[in-house]
Amino acid sequence: MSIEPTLPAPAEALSVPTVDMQASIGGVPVVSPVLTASGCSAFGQELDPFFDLTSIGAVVTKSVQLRPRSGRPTPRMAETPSGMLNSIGLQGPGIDGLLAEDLPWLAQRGVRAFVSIAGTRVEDFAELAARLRGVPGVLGLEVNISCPNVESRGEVFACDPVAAADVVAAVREVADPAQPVYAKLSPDVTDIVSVAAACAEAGANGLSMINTLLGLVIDPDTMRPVLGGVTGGLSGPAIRPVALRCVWQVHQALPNVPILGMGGIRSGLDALQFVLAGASAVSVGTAVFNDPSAPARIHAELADALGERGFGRLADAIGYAHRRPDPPAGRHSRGLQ
Amino acid sequence: MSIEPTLPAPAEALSVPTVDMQASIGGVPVVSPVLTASGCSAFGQELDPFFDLTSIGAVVTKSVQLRPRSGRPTPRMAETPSGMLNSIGLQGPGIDGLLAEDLPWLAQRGVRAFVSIAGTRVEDFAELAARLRGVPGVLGLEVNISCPNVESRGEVFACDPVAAADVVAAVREVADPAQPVYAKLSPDVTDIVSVAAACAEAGANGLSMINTLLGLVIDPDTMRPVLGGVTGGLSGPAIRPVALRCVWQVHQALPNVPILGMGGIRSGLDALQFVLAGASAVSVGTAVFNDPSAPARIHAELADALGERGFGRLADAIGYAHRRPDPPAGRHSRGLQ
Amino acid sequence: MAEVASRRTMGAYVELGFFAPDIAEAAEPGQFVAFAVGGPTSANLLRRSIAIAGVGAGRVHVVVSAKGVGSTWLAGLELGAEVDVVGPLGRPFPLPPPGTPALLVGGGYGAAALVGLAARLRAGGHEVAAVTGAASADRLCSVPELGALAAPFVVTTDDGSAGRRGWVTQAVAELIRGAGVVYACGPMGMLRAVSDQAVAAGIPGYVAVEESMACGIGVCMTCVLPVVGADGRTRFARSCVEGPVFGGDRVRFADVGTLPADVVGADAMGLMAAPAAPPAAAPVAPPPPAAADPDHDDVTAYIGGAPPPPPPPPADRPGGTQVIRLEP
Amino acid sequence: MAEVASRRTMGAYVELGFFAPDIAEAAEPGQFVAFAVGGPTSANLLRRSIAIAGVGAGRVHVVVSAKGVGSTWLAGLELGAEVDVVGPLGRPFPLPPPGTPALLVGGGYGAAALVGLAARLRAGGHEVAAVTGAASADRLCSVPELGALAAPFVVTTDDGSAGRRGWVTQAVAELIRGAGVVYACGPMGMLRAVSDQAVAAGIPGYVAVEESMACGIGVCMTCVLPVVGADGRTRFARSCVEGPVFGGDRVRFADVGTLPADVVGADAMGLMAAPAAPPAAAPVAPPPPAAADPDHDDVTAYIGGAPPPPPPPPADRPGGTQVIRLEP
Ligand SMILES: Cc1cc2nc3c(=O)[nH]c(=O)nc-3n(C[C@H](O)[C@H](O)[C@H](O)COP(=O)(O)OP(=O)(O)OC[C@H]3O[C@@H](n4cnc5c(N)ncnc54)[C@H](O)[C@@H]3O)c2cc1C
Ligand SMILES: Cc1cc2nc3c(=O)[nH]c(=O)nc-3n(C[C@H](O)[C@H](O)[C@H](O)COP(=O)(O)OP(=O)(O)OC[C@H]3O[C@@H](n4cnc5c(N)ncnc54)[C@H](O)[C@@H]3O)c2cc1C
Ligand SMILES: Cc1cc2nc3c(=O)[nH]c(=O)nc-3n(C[C@H](O)[C@H](O)[C@H](O)COP(=O)(O)O)c2cc1C
Ligand SMILES: Cc1cc2nc3c(=O)[nH]c(=O)nc-3n(C[C@H](O)[C@H](O)[C@H](O)COP(=O)(O)O)c2cc1C
Ligand code: FES
Ligand code: FES
Repeated sequence: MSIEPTLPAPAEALSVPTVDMQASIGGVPVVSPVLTASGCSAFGQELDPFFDLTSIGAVVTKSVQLRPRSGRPTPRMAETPSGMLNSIGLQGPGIDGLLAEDLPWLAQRGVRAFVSIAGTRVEDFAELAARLRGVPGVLGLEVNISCPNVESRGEVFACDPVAAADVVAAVREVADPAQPVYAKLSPDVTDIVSVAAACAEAGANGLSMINTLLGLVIDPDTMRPVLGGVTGGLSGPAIRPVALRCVWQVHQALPNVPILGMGGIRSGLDALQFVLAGASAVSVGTAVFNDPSAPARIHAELADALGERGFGRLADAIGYAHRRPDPPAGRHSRGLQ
Repeated sequence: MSIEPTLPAPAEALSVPTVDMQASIGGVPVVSPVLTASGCSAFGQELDPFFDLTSIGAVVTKSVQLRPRSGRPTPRMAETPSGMLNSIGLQGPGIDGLLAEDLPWLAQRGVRAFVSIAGTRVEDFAELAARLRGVPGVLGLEVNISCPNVESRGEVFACDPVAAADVVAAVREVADPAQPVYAKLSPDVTDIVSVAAACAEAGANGLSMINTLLGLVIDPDTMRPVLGGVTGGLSGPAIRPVALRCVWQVHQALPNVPILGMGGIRSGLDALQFVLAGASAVSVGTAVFNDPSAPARIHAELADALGERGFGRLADAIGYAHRRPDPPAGRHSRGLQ
Repeated sequence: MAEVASRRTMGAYVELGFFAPDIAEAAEPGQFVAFAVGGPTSANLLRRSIAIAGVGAGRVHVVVSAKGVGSTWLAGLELGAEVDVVGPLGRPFPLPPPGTPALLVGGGYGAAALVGLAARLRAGGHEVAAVTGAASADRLCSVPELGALAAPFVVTTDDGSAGRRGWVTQAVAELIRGAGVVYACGPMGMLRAVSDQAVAAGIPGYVAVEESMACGIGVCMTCVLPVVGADGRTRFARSCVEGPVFGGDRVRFADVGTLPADVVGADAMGLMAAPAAPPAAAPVAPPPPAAADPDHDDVTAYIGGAPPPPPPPPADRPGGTQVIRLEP
Repeated sequence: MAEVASRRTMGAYVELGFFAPDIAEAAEPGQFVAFAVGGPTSANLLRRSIAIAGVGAGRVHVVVSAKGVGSTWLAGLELGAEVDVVGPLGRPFPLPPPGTPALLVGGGYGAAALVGLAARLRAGGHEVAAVTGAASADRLCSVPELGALAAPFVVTTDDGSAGRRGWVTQAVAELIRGAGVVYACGPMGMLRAVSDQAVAAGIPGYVAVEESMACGIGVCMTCVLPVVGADGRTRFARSCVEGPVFGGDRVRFADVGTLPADVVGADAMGLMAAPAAPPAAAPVAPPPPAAADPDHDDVTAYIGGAPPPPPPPPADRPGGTQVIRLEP
């Protein structure tokens, strides 16, 4: 491919880390706490010209289902203030295509794949997990339960603690024991802690949070919803405060459950907020559309930010905001800065 | 007050409407479908230098409780991408102060007040409604049920259809029959339609939606949550797609229940989206902080936008996006525009 | 970051030249660049894709039509401003075999993307004819540049304010007889009409499409079109990396914005009705591991690298299109 | 929109002058303006409050310290740029009775807000002394302007890179004996210290505080501080409309950022524990309808309009401050 980004090549940008950035995904060590986000980096190949894919924790692949899917009709996106809506409809090659082409490509290059799986029945998820057992390069499974459950009038699995736990238990049972299983939670619930607890109880090795928020935009010209799918998923910096709140609440309630934090991360300081709130690793999604080298840049920025704050290891910063005493009152200093 | 805004004086900016902008709040006619949003215009006085308060539908007052409240410690706000978090904690004079000072000020000037009431017990709400019976200038009541319910371990009324309906029924029972009662819904629920339906069933004359989303920001310097209250409410254009989705869903399910739409409205075209999605009136909140004359400006812009689209009356545009057939495929026209 | 090195208003458009030697060096006609818009405080996260209108002296030129917030911001950039740009992106126009006379058809600012192609074709010894049209004179673009490179060269406007009154298709109907290949860039309706004309004339036609793009680099799947592959099956192809240039006969223009039932994977989309096993009508055959990815490589002629075997003529397309091998 | 009419770098700061005759005409020393930042595509919705550093010839001058995204954007504005500004906002410094010698104390860019005040006092025949300090020489501000208006005039820096090495409070300790009123603008710690010095000297001290403001016009309640009212009770007062200038002895500096139990309405904040009836300790007396709103009018000396009766000395404040009536 003839892509020649003018953005700084991140391989060089990675400063020699004085901070120990080793992270863990459900107990499996990874070189960086920064991952891509499902659906925002396809299967990794297209980002190869922009940065060294082995320098990040993993490529989280686009959610795959059993069969190839066309996805929804266009328009599939709408830009929104500091974010975007998408209604891709999980276009993808299906598990066969993934196993035949995309995972081998990543494995050959030594890139870790955190494989996102999706389905509309509990058995679909289990079958996908079974197909992925022992596949080289597969770091673990992210279970995208923000999918409609055909057995429950299309209610989304992630919106019901019982349905969510059913999926997680089924996947954990058949999945490769060496592959950690993360449940990916939706913020569109009254009580995210109860869904998180149910998933953890069901055997999830960690939680990915958050998926997009359900949103809608109307085109003032056509006077119809912009998206072919009417509603879509809201992502990007706009949702960051909601994502951080979810991570905070769940880490507070379940301090021992690893969290892969995401939602609007665009800089190392954004990632730092997630780590301080309790995430042990982060995914970078929509920001990649703005800056294709964002994951590697954010790794470098996060390392710098941790070092500047006196952390020797990433691990020490995880959940630190919960432990830190309140700062002294009076935050603004005028003039004498 | 010596405020001299350099923004265009909205009284002049209001173009003579060729579109009939008369709107209705639960059956009560108002001159404009544009209102302020609770907590974003105090009790109206401070906006008086910026535009003619009688030219908008109503001033929605800061939620009032039975007793004066100090509100939370500072910091009470954090700017976020295309939005902000607040944790004011309902600072206010209490119902006595409101009745003694703020409502008379508005009534004297002929400004309509849509009074937002809040409490932590069902009886609080009912008592407030009783105190507001027959008060001059009170257009109606907006019931802020995004408050923790002391009788249910602090769970927010708006998060439970039963608790929400209890409040609405109690208020509707004692409120002045001439004052429409709107329930203000929270988007932080798994199923907003069920809460909306419960409120309508309980006698709500309309629904205000949406209140803020629960969010959190961590200060990278102090490494603690920015807000004194830890979490806060996210508002502004960032949440507009979520608000529109809520309005769309509820209007789809309950087409006869009037909706006061809000969440990130900053321009006439934003307001138009809410109207097309099913709102019969709109509130302008955070945008006032950016442009104190926003409500009057948005009224004018909405009138223009409706006129340009061939609507003779605002009323014809309400919910229009649900009725309109899909536009022909192929949206982009390159060059030959 | 690239510096804006030139700026001029051209009717309704603004032409910007920015200094980006790497992009200028690598760019091929038909490719595009993607600009971040709004500066460091921007609420607009998504890059705007803009066709490359020409390169030279380390500069890349683009023609911007100020429409919404992003293009208005770009069109307002001053000389010396720094802009964040990624490129070149997408697949370029495939070049025809030696000696093939070419007809270039531009609509509105779409004509800009043809200037580099015209120059490349002329340098390769091809005869180049061109037609460019717009709603009105101020929406014409790159007329002097194309006029210097193409003969015959016909200008049309809908309102007759410049050149002939009417649509480009009228001029195309006259000129297509002398052409062995057609290239078009412009609005969707024009691409479709010109494509039909090329099919009717039995010559290859290449179109550069313009779909909403969230990423521009192939990772998001927002920019898809129904495109017929070499195997005769229709897939949703990403216009950013598999396009923006497609064989015009391969694009199912009438179905853009819909979900045709025969698109690969459409059968899996029926949420509630989806049966547990894939229906017999659409068996899921695992793709042969060693073969070229049919999702990626068959929707347009292959440019650069080792050429794949020439695609068989699509069995299920009307018009009996003659597919010729185009050398890079 | 107002046009940037002048721009100069002053050490670590940028001074901007913009053309806004209405604001210039109405502004009083101590007031501020609020700028929208980031232009039309901005993700930053909230205005930035900036003290007015001076007015003249239809222009308003401000001194900006580039810190975060908004102030950096402001500091980067070029000559001729258009900026969206609202003002003048807030209550100005109250002027002292004729003949009262004044001491002005600035910290960092806070000194800028005192220039207009110094000029006004001098024009009113007051003796004006001034002290200004900063961390280092580049963070000093308005030194020539204050030097021309005030005598004695002492400059201090923490690192000794300009003027005396040390804090402004040392110089204040020397100069306060000759003063009948103190005015201060600068960081919170400095305001508190200077305020304490004024209380100890038995003279009124006025401070211009700087709290995070979402609206700047009094409608949002984000910018509050615990301020002791004329009735001796503490309320959360809005620094945008009841301030930014407060009587220094009225601000409970030590409690900023906390919720002191004796703040009016604090008793209603305990969510779970709140009894059905208000506790006896904090009876809710409905305010007398005809009286001035104690929430709004008693926290600082009254400026403009009909003056309210002089507030009684606060009973519960240490230091036995002598409150004098200051005429507008
Ligand atoms: C391959 C390609 C080449 C292009 N070449 C040019 C060019 O040479 N000159 C030029 O002026 N424009 C070109 N465009 C369109 C350009 O990318 C902008 O999208 C368009 O100018 C409108 O953007 P906006 O920010 O002004 O509008 P907005 O309404 O703010 O855009 C909102 C979102 O919709 C997308 N969008 C809106 N209109 C279009 C459109 N017509 N095509 C694609 N996406 C759209 C935007 O990219 C953005 O993500 C091209 C687009 C593509 C895909
Ligand atoms: C009455 C008043 C007068 C001021 N006068 C000046 C002045 O003369 N010169 C000057 O450079 N600045 C002044 N400030 C501070 C100024 O308003 C900006 O907030 C500050 O420059 C930082 O903004 P930012 O966008 O760069 O930082 P960001 O970190 O992006 O700001 C984020 C949010 O926090 C708020 N915030 C951050 N720091 C401060 C602060 N120190 N004070 C208040 N709010 C803050 C911002 O307003 C914004 O809403 C004044 C503030 C107030 C309230
Ligand atoms: C275009 C697009 C496609 C996405 N596809 C998927 C998907 O297939 N599976 C999934 O679990 N999440 C998907 N997501 C959600 C992201 O993985 C992520 O949870 C969300 O976007 C929030 O992170 P961000 O703000 O960094 O993008 C998608 C997001 C976008 C923007
Ligand atoms: C500072 C602030 C204070 C608010 N206070 C209240 C309140 O007292 N009662 C209430 O019902 N909503 C309150 N809201 C929510 C708004 O009324 C509105 O529902 C929400 O902000 C979304 O609209 P917006 O994006 O236009 O601001 C407040 C919002 C803000 C930003
Ligand atoms: S724009 Fe993202 S795949 Fe084409
Ligand atoms: S900043 Fe909104 S009340 Fe002061």
